[in-house]
Amino acid sequence: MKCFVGIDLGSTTTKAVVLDEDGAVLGRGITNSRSNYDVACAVAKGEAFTNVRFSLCSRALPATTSLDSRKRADLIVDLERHFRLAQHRAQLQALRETVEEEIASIEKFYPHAPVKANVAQILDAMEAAAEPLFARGTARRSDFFRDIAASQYHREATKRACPEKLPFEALMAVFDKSILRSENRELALPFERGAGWAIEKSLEAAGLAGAPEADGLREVLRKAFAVEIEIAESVGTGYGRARLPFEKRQIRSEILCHGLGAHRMFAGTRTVLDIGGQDTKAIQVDENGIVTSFQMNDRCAAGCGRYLGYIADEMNLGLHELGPLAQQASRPVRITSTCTVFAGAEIRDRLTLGQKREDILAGLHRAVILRAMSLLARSGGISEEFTFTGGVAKNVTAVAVLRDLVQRNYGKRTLNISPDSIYTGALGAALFALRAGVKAREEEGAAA
Amino acid sequence: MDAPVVGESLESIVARAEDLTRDVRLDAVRAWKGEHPGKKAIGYLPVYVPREIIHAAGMLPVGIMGGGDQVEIVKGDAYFQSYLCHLPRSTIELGLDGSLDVLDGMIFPSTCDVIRNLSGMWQMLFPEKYVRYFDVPQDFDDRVGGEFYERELRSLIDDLAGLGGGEKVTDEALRRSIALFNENRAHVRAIYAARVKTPWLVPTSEVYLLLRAGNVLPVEEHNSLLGQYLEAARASARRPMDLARVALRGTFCEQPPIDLVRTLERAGCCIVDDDWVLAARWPKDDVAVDGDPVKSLVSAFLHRSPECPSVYLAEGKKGEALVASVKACGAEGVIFAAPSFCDPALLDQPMTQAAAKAAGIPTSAFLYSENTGQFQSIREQAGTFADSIKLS
Amino acid sequence: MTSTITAGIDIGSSAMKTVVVRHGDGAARPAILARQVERLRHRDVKALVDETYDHTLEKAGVRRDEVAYVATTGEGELVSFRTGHFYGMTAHGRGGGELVPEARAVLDIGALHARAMVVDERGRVLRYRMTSQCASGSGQFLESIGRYLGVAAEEIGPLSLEAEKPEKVSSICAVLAETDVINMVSRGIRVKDILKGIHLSMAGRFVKLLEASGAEGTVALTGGLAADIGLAAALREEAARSKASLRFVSRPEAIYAGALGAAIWAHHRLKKLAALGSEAPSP
Amino acid sequence: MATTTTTVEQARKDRSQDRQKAMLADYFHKLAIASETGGQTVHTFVPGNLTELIRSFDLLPVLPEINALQSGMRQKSGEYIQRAEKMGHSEDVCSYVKCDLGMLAGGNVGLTGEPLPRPDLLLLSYTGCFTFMKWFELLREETSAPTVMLHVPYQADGRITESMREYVVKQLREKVIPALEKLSGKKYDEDRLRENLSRSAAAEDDLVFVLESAKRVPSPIDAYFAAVYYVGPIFSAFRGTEDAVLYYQELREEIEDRIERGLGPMTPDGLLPEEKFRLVVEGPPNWTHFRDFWRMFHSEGAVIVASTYTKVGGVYDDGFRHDASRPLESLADYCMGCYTNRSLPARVEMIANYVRDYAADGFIVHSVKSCNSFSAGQLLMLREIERRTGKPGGFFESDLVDPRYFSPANVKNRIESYLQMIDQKRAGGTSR
Repeated sequence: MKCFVGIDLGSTTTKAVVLDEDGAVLGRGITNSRSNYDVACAVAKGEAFTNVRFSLCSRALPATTSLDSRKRADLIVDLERHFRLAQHRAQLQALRETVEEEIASIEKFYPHAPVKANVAQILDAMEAAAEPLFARGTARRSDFFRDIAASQYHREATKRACPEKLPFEALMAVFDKSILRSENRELALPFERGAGWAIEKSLEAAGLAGAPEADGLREVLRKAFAVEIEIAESVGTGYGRARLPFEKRQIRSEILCHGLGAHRMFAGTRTVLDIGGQDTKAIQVDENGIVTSFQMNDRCAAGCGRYLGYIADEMNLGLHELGPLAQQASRPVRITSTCTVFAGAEIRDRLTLGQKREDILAGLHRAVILRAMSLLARSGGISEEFTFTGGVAKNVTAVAVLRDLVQRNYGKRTLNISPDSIYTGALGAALFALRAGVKAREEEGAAA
Repeated sequence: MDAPVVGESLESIVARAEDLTRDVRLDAVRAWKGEHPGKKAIGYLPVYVPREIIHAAGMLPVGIMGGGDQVEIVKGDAYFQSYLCHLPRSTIELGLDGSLDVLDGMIFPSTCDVIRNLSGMWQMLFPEKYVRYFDVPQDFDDRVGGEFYERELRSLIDDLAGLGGGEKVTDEALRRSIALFNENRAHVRAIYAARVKTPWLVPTSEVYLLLRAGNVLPVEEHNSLLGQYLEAARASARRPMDLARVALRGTFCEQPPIDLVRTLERAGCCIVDDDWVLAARWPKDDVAVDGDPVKSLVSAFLHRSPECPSVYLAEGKKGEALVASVKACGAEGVIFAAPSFCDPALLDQPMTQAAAKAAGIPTSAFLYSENTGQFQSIREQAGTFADSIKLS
Repeated sequence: MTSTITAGIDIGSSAMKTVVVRHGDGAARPAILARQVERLRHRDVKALVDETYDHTLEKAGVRRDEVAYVATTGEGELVSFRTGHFYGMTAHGRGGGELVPEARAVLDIGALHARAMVVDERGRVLRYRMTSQCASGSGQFLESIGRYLGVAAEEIGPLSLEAEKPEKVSSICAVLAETDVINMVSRGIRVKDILKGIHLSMAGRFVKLLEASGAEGTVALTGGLAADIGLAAALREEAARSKASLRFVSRPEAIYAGALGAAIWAHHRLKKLAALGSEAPSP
Repeated sequence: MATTTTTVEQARKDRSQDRQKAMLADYFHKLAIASETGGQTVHTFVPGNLTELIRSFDLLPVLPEINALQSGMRQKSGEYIQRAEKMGHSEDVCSYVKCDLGMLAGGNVGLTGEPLPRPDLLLLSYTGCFTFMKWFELLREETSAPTVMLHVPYQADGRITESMREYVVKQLREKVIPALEKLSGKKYDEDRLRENLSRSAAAEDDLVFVLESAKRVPSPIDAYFAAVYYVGPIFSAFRGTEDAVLYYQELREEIEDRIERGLGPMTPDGLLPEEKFRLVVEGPPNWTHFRDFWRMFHSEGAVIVASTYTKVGGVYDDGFRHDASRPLESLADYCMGCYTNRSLPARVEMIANYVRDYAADGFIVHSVKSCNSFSAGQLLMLREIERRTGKPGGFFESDLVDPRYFSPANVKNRIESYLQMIDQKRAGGTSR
């Protein structure tokens, strides 16, 4: 089948959205950005196509009558989590292999410490923790292997480390050195160990393995995974767009993409706020999603998404956990500096002053939103309707603070937030790709 | 001898001063207007503003020095790039959120490019208000700069009379006002003298609050507050402490947050000389009350203004004045605390610092802004500076 | 002969350092009995402080009650059992002077700040300069970049020494600088050249600090990055480039300078207190 | 074909450019040998410079601003600024000042590679910018040269009052002229001043013609990047000279010729093939990446049709001319009329008119960290002008000569987005 792809290569995450010929969203994929843009791009695309497969699966299922809708939904959920588990194991394996290659270069700095043995045990522990991580209904700290692995490894390393005998930094050094290289490896996940295995497991989980309709289901699912997908056109955007393997005509500024993407998600949108990893954008669009004015933060990235990332890292929390924790604040502190790199110092400083973690977090969130408010004001204020996009739009506290400040400064406004808000830029890019495709076809038509 | 009878307790006086310092929304001014129906209040920014004239016009001069660390900047940053100082953004914030509505006009003296341009922004944002950019001469010759300044003062007098609610300033009224502000400056000088002699009796942070209180108080009230304070402070049982005596420079416009001043004291620095709230402290001594009062103000400005980065130094070298006052107050070192992005203060610094160095006076420098909330590195620096003075 | 034992604990933003020192009376130089450094990186500092302190005392063969004065510097509040606190540069100046007696200047390169100090023969700070509030070119920055490039802290120095075409990082903001670095990698610039580039831009700032503070001659390097041979080399290059008469010396104990300085001032205070007839509050 | 026009074009164009080059080279050489030839120099600033008066005493004006921006273009400023910061100057302050002081400390070598003279007099004509005052206070400390202050009052209410004029004229009479007499040992000769002033007026007429030629569609010139060169002589030491008169005649002829042949502007990469965007620019350029910055526009077919920076050394398109019949008064009015000495409402008015009169698609505010006089309030100006003209404004930040504050990727990203926005707006319908 023909499809149109939009890729948003951001400074922290890379997103891909796939549209079918009617502009309907077929799939979305995301991965953490890395120094190798092509890999990041490929992984995001791969994730999106996997996602396409699952939606093809659920589209295909109804063909078999025997399952009611709930059962079908469960089956897809099981299918997906088993596939993720298979993926996770493959990534762990890749990490293990990388560690074996790298460990010598670290060990030589700690000749008397049993680094190798302990790292092996840590990896075993992570292996053991894999299955429960993907059990039904477990919330994961992050969707990215790097984050999951990092926190598991850190926990295990802290347990094992002891001064002199087994230095903590020796264990961490091994991880730091290996994780990125292992991330950039081609994942060896043949169908039989990946999708094929996931199909079997999900059938088992649904208690259908031996059932008469099992073969039918197998057939349907395997077909869905086998469908041929052809990319008719793709457009790239985002910070790294200049480095994407695309030609100039296939590249659009993220401002335009976010404007169009937000318009597609909420047709009434007139103002868009996007808080990305290292820049915050305030965009005004007209009734067609065409940008009429915009403002971006100046050359210092203070108060951008990355800021919250550093804070999560500093407090050893998952990005997802920040918002909820800050919600528990009783008396938020006022934070004036939003310099990302100093955030850590400020937190430690305030913790030693005896201030509560959640109160500090609330203050930090407020600081981020305040900077966004000034950009919004610069770009011409907030008009009805107002759409909030980017990773930070998932953060409950950020959203709550934003609601409050908008209400107090601009009065009643509809605040749109899509669960897929992080894909806004990629969606806009995909729409540009679709347009280009349509245009091309018209021209062909005209030529003929 | 018997201890003097103290009217109010020291604590309550200082507490009142702190409330007035934190009164960025000008409740005190609203109260004053309530008690004086039909009277007008005129705001002014640092530095050189002839408060006597506003007072003589029957109006309340109100010192506007930004929002300190209390005002949350929501709209203000929309008007200023990150590389500009903080005072104008909090001032705009206060203007936009209505806190300054109680003022009938604003005077922007020629202190720097930012405050100068702020006057134009005010014209655009608040067209219904009286906005005056008050140019002060950089030529200090009575016949040249003096004549220009006199024309400026007289046109200000006409403006105020034109505002309604104001009276056309008579020489008599102006002389009365000058006398009152002479008294005010005398009180301030007395407090600083006491600080030099017995620093532990009049802590820096208290004096700072007392001065700031004058921004929103009628001069008559401020005079009595200052009088009461010094009396109460002298009578207090505070014991001497081993602190490093330092002079502070760079705070002539954007004011340091009170917690910064306290941080310096905690870090072991006793500030015996400074350049904050300068609008309330020039000219350095009494303005003549005889003769033409406008001309007296002119010559007071031309010849008796304290040195500050926003006035041109016609002759002599930069920093001579600093060295002189350091010697006068027996400071052991100088701390240059300039607001971030303050061109006048920061461009002056190398010159004044060199002068101090040449005179063998140790110096230390750091940046702040009116809403600085993190004092860790400032504490480290001030502490090290105090240590090094004390360990010498 | 009587001797006094003091401890110094320096809690920085990325590591805590502990030293136990014996001071003989008279001219004898203080002797370091034991020392210990622990990276913080998300660990519970308060717990770590106790664990490490006891571990260090154990190495020194000293009981807690034998320590006359526990002096802190940096985030001293985290040490519940401290006797007294000294400010960062006071401590580093003294420690640097102790480690490199001929030095009249100390460059302390910590995780967030670099401080250039001019000291007298007693290691007392005369003048200093500190890096400004933006953290690009700080140790923290180098550490996270190292992590990003998959280079262990220990390897950064040696790698940087091998650089042929160093690529300078222009950005002032550390976050944007990080992105610059990512771009460099994607442009195929070699890791060693990137690291050297970062070392050079850091060194440039530090030499500027030293010159601005009026430092001359021998400079004692202290703090976490003092051991980074790549940075030391970059410092020499930059000093030569700006024709500054600076000679950099880094001792293996450099990372303990703050803790050491605190421990030595502690001894100084003890004598003062004794003279005043009062004694130090027992730890 | 295009290539041949380009080369022909080059040939034509080079005449006025060569003349300017020669004028500069000759002048800087004069300055270099001043000490031997007994020539005396007066350091002063571009806005409100009193070149006609200075030259009427046969004194040589030196303009540190010009030196600073040329150091920027020659990639020297970074080093100079670092040096100044070592000398204790803050990262926060004006980079022109630091560049100049750093250059002085490093032997004061100018663009021709020859050393610049130390000042015999610092003429602090303090127009539109407080930092000028600090600048010369610092230079005075460095060189202990005599200093004379000319305080130019600010046009806060958008007009020049009699009191302001009287004040400036009095300072000219009683302070500046005596100082120049003392230095040169010559008496003030008003007739010579008048001659200089009438030559200025002639050159000013031609300059205005050139700048206003950009009202044509397509525009024959770039009124910002290229115009920086056009205003060179009249902003620097040449106003009131015969050289300047000739230069501007020649330049005018060249532009008239371009108009006749319907040619667009010249760029460093040759003739601009197609005018896609017409823009007005507020704010000075960045000098360290001047060509890259220019390329970011012309490579997208964007032409600057009007700019405020080309008015910092004097506003002439509002009809003001130096006037021999009232010499000191017109010098006073000139000083007070310079762009940065005008109130923000007046600046908004001016730019809004440019957007209208030059049929611009939008306007750009290039906000430089160094210049508070320009930058403070620009964000309000941006909104006000958008409101008045209905045209989109773009806002980019960098600096004058501090290379650390120009991040090409960053600026390019914004310019691209801005132009794509205008483009999409014009193509309006195509989106659904």
